Amino acid sequence: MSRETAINVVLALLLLAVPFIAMQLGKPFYVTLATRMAILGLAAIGLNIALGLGGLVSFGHAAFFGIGGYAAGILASHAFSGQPLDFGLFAVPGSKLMPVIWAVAIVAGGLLAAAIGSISLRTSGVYFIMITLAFAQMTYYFAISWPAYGGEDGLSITIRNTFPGVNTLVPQNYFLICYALLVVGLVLFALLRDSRFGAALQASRQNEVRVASVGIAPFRIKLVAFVISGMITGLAGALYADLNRFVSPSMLSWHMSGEFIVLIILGGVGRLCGPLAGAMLFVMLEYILGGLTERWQFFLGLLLLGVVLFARGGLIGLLAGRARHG
Amino acid sequence: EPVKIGMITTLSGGGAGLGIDARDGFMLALKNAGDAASEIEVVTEDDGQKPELAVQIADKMIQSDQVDILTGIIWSNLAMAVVPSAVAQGKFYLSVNAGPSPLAGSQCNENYFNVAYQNDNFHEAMGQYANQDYQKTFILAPNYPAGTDALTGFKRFYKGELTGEVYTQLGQTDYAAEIAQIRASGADSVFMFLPGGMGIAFTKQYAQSGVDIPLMGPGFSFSQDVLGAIGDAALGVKNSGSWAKDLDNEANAKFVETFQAEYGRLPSVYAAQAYDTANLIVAAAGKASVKDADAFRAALKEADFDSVRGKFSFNTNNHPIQDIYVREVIKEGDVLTNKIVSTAFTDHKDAYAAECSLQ
Amino acid sequence: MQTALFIEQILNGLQLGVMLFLMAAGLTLIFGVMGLINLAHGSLYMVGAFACAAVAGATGSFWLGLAASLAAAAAAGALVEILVIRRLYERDHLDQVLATFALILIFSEGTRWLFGSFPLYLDIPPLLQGTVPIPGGSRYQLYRLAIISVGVAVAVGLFLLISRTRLGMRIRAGESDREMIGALGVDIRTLYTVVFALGAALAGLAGAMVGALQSVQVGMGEPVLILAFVVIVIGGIGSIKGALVGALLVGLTDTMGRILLPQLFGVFMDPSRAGLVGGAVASMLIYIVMAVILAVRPRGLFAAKG
Amino acid sequence: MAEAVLAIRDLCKSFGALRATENVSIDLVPGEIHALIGPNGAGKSTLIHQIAGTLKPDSGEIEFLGKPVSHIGAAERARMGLGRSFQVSSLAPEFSALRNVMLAVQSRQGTSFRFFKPVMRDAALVEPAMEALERAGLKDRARVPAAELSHGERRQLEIAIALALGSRAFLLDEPMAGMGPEGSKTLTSFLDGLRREAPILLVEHDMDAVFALADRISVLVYGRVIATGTVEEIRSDPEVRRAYLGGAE
Amino acid sequence: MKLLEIAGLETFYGASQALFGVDLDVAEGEVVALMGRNGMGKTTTIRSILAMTPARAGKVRLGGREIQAMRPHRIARLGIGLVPEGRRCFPNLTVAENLLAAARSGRWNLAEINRLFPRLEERRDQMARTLSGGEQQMLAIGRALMTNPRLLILDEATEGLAPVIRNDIWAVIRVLKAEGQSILIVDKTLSELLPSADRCVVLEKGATVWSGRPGELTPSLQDRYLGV
Ligand SMILES: Nc1ncnc2c1ncn2[C@@H]1O[C@H](COP(=O)(O)OP(=O)(O)OP(=O)(O)O)[C@@H](O)[C@H]1O
Ligand SMILES: Nc1ncnc2c1ncn2[C@@H]1O[C@H](COP(=O)(O)OP(=O)(O)OP(=O)(O)O)[C@@H](O)[C@H]1O
Ligand SMILES: [Mg+2]
Ligand SMILES: [Mg+2]
Repeated sequence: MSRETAINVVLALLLLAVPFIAMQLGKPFYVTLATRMAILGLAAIGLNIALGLGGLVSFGHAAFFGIGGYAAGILASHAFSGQPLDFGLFAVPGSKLMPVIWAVAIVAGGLLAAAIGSISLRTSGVYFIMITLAFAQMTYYFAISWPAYGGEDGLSITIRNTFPGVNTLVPQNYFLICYALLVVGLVLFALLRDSRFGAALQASRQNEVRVASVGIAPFRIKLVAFVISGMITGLAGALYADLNRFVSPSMLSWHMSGEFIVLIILGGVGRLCGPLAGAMLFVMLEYILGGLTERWQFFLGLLLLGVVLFARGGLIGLLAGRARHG
Repeated sequence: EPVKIGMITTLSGGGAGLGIDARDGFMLALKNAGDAASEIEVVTEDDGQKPELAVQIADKMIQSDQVDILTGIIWSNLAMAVVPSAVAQGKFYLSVNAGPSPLAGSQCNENYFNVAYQNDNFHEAMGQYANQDYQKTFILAPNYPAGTDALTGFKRFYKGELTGEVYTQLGQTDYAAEIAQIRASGADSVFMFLPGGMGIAFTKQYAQSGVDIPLMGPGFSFSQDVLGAIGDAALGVKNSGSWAKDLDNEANAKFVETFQAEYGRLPSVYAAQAYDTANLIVAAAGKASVKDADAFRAALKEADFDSVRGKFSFNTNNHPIQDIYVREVIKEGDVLTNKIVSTAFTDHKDAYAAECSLQ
Repeated sequence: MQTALFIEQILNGLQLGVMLFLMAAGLTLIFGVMGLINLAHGSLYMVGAFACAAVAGATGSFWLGLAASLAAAAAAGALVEILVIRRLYERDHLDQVLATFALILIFSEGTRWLFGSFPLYLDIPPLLQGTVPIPGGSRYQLYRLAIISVGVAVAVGLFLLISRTRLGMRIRAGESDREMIGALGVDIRTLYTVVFALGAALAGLAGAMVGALQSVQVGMGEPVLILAFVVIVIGGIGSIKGALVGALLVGLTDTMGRILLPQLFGVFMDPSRAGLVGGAVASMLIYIVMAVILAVRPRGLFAAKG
Repeated sequence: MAEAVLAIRDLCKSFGALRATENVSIDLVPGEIHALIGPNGAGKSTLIHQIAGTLKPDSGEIEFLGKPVSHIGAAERARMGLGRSFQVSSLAPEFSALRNVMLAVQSRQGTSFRFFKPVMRDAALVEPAMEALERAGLKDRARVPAAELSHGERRQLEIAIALALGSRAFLLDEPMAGMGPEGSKTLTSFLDGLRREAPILLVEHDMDAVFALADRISVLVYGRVIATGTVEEIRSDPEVRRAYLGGAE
Repeated sequence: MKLLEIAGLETFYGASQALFGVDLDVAEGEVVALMGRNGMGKTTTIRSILAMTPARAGKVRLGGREIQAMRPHRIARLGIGLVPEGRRCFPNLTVAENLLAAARSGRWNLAEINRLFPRLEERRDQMARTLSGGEQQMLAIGRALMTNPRLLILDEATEGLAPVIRNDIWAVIRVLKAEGQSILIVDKTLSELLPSADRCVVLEKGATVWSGRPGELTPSLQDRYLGV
């Protein structure tokens, strides 16, 4: 087992252990924190496919996160009110079933990513950063001023959605669901990274001209990666909505997109467990510092600065050294 | 009987001023209550004005700190994120400021008490007041639910003509274009609802532009915390509020005096509302144990405390029945503050109580 | 719309554009020329506004405040460059993103620590108060005209600095190959500190001037920062000319969109609804414009081809 | 003469007022090395770019394997078997030499849209790639990241990639540049053998190599072909001597 | 008087050592050829002289002054002009700007460079990134000369040039030499290099293994060290 693999396993086990330790210590709230880590980690894994492997620095992933969240919120609210969603030509009923909601969130995230990606991928570098931001901002302002689902006030899911055979209201159960999806995300990322597709994607990041000159069209590779990325982040959005039992435009805001990027850099760009490590560290810092002082953002800033300056390659980079590509 | 209160409010970032005022007012009330509050414990946390963070803190306070009562949220969108699930878990929530319409109407809850106002109230009061002097009003607010609610509230009571109804962008800081529109509209008055920095920017620019059509707004835009930043531009503006520093009652006199002594500044409406909230809790805790939810709820509902607003009681939907005043910004020495000039409503109730299932 | 109002709105659009330009100019200078993504640029804007408000409040002179804002922002910029940014030039853009994000947190909370949580007061200096007549019969605020002229002066100055002076050449040379320009005998390190401080001072100047129009408060830099990024991306990164054109385009689009869209929707909706829908589309408008421009010209309007 | 693998007819390209390619017609027949020489800035790289599809000509026709390719993109031309090396090495720097070559193998085998099978354990990819590396003399350096290869080794890697693509024709832009005498010798004999697999359009300033290898030489000056012929014809062409070779050769 | 003196230079790239003890000196007015096969450390030596990759051990003196602890721009200003491997022109500057960006006053100025390379004059307002390879090479030489250096360092300055131009550049080098310019030169074209140099220094595996006059570099030595 390489050093990095060992660290990854430890990280994953650590997260899994949190809820059990928390219950032992009588701190049930830590289960919620761990769930939050898992979900943000999953969202960032989605981004890591685009950003880490493909070099596509999307500053608009909040759009996919948010659309996943709204998928959950809207379906749940229609299920709650009993009114079907009206698409003009046809109507579909709402749903409180997580698998259904997830499927819708994944499809919605993917479709939105396909639309945004097919325009944004014409640009590159900083222009790409900004055009993805622009699209996310459009969805953000749309959500804010769209009264049907609460606008800026958001939409609450009074009771968490259900999963067949599991009582999702128990925090540990919901954690396990999210954790399982996180693991699926990690496995998917690892497979993707080492596959032919992953090779083409990573090569496109390093040298697009080279990729084209061996006969692989980089645009299609990147678009597919972007769509997969949007699907995973969309799924995470649905989970997040259920964790908070609430969706609002702030899930779509640029702060959210920025936070995903921060998570990845903090953990290690392009590394399998980078997003997870970043999410765990960030949520922990936010929680601990927030409890210590009202000026916690100041100290969070200092800590983040310390990480950038002194831990190149993020947390995983610090612990496991530089990445190597076979 | 110990009572544990979780206070979630905004203590960092741009909106911190409001949260700090609310916290300070709340704490001052407990201090002034002396022994009566000796068994009340408060945990305070900063929500950074982010709904997700507020939810997380609420979860933590409920699950780990095992608080009995939650309070402190300033913003409607954060309240919407926290309140429904908190009360669904059987906790009490007492609002020190936000009063979004769903929580007054369709989503009202027996454990949710709003000690401040329903969001529309101040706007309704301004609409009512405008009827006295004006026939052609230009109204504007940001394009989000609180903004549309505000203008709806204003229109609910205003009988004159509207020369313009403009929805600006949330977070907008430059209003030159809207001011030009106002100038050209032929209005005899302007009503605006622009919270926080938006209101400061608008009011300054409005005064600088030399347009001399009278300006009206809800009290938030001219409360003590922002008047300093607006400066003389605010002088003479009429605004509505359920409270002003010069309200003549004993509780208020004590509040204003002790607040100034304790913190070295004048209190704002947020501080006043939080002060009342704390006093309400103290009063209820004196009558019933918080562990006995039904009894405690009944005690809260009595609202048997000395409000700095004078008389105060709860409507069926647990929202205030109170007087709403029209205030004018004046200068006392070189400090800007508000003075009550008339009463817009007496014993005003909100418009949503009928939709609420509580009776 | 009457002509007078129309002219006034055009001026408003220009003025908003120039305001954005002042912010964008520093950003594009640092961002395009030094290849650095500086998210903390908005914080320097805030520093400028706070310095101006504090000094103007203490001395009663806006002009002293203005000088203080330039000094404070430049000093903060130089400090940040020396302590943090300098170590990041050779790094990935992403490290710069994280570091400057951290700086935002530090600046915002630090400012609140120093100045408290309540917005500060800053007003237009007496010299620039009042209005002047404009064509069409209406009057326009003197201060806003002053902002327009300062913006134009800064634009011309920067353009000449970058394209005509040896300093400008060295800055651009260093952007593409820092090591090489150093090996030719240019002290690029000091040069970059100076450029960063200059960009910061411009942001500070913008903050101070705009501070007199709006509320001087923590977090005031963030919305402008995003708009400034939009501006420089539309214009083409690194191009002062692009920043100016982009800023004016954004300023005019935003202003005219806010005014005209509700009227447009008013043709087939009741006014209240038209206001809502029009307002909603107006808030998305500049992003739509940006997306369209980038879809057609992926490197902005004036990017150096390459 | 055999049917041309690659045929270029009346190609034109201008950059503003500058005519970088002017009515250029060149062809490449099986088994030959066709050298393209000319002064700096004559438009050789520009021509290669147009043939490879990374630059769009203003007018003219390019035919590859008997099919017109002017309208299709660079990636597709590469898949048809048009291999190229760059004047300045262009590689995926973080990937090892092996993975750089594997990318070409994967493209040649068809789809890149396979998401699950790990490439490093895919013999169908690794083996042909190793073979190409070996032929290019880079087998020992297979696991070294491209960024850490020396200048000469990168040139070899470019060749290996073109080999792995199973190219039907090679476009090589100054493959000898930066190689020492030893490296040049090895590469010369390697290219000598390579022409039997696929013809080569060779841009090169190293006249020793050109004269040793070329079956035909075309001379490009100011975007125009001023002469095409055998080594002897070109060597003795006074116009070429003046414009390009100068006193020495 | 020695202009440049190098003794026992050892340089690392990260953890891997590239130089293991390079000794070299250049006298005032001398042309020294630095030779060796691919990857033997020629470029690294040059980078270490300018502290672009600072040496970990050894001494570098320029005009008697120790410079190995200085930063690159200080060393350059003491009088070293570099034509780097791979040209490295500033792509977003025009030809003229490339020449002017780091110019210092002296014999070489814009007019002189234009006389030397008329092609650059024709292209003066074109962005360097659109120049052909050979044009860029001329620009890199011109740029180094514009700093009016005491010591000119040329790393593969004739790579990728057409024979005519190459001849021109060698002619320029000979002119410079005749004018007394000190030069340290790395090049693959032995037929031109050997006649132009006063002395040769040969590197192998990052260390100086031979030095002497060009005439002494016999065919057998050439075969051994350079693979000719
Ligand atoms: N994008 C461009 N814009 C303007 N001019 C260009 C551009 N690309 C190339 N040129 C010009 O076209 C001419 C031909 O360039 P090209 O690179 O094809 O030359 P070359 O024959 O390969 O030269 P070398 O042997 O030096 O590499 C040069 O004068 C160059 O300056
Ligand atoms: N950036 C780098 N990182 C790691 N190793 C390097 C780097 N640059 C050069 N090397 C190694 O250092 C050694 C010396 O390289 P150098 O470039 O000095 O050789 P050179 O003599 O100039 O060769 P060439 O004739 O090919 O230019 C080589 O083994 C090379 O692989
Ligand atoms: Mg070329
Ligand atoms: Mg070298």
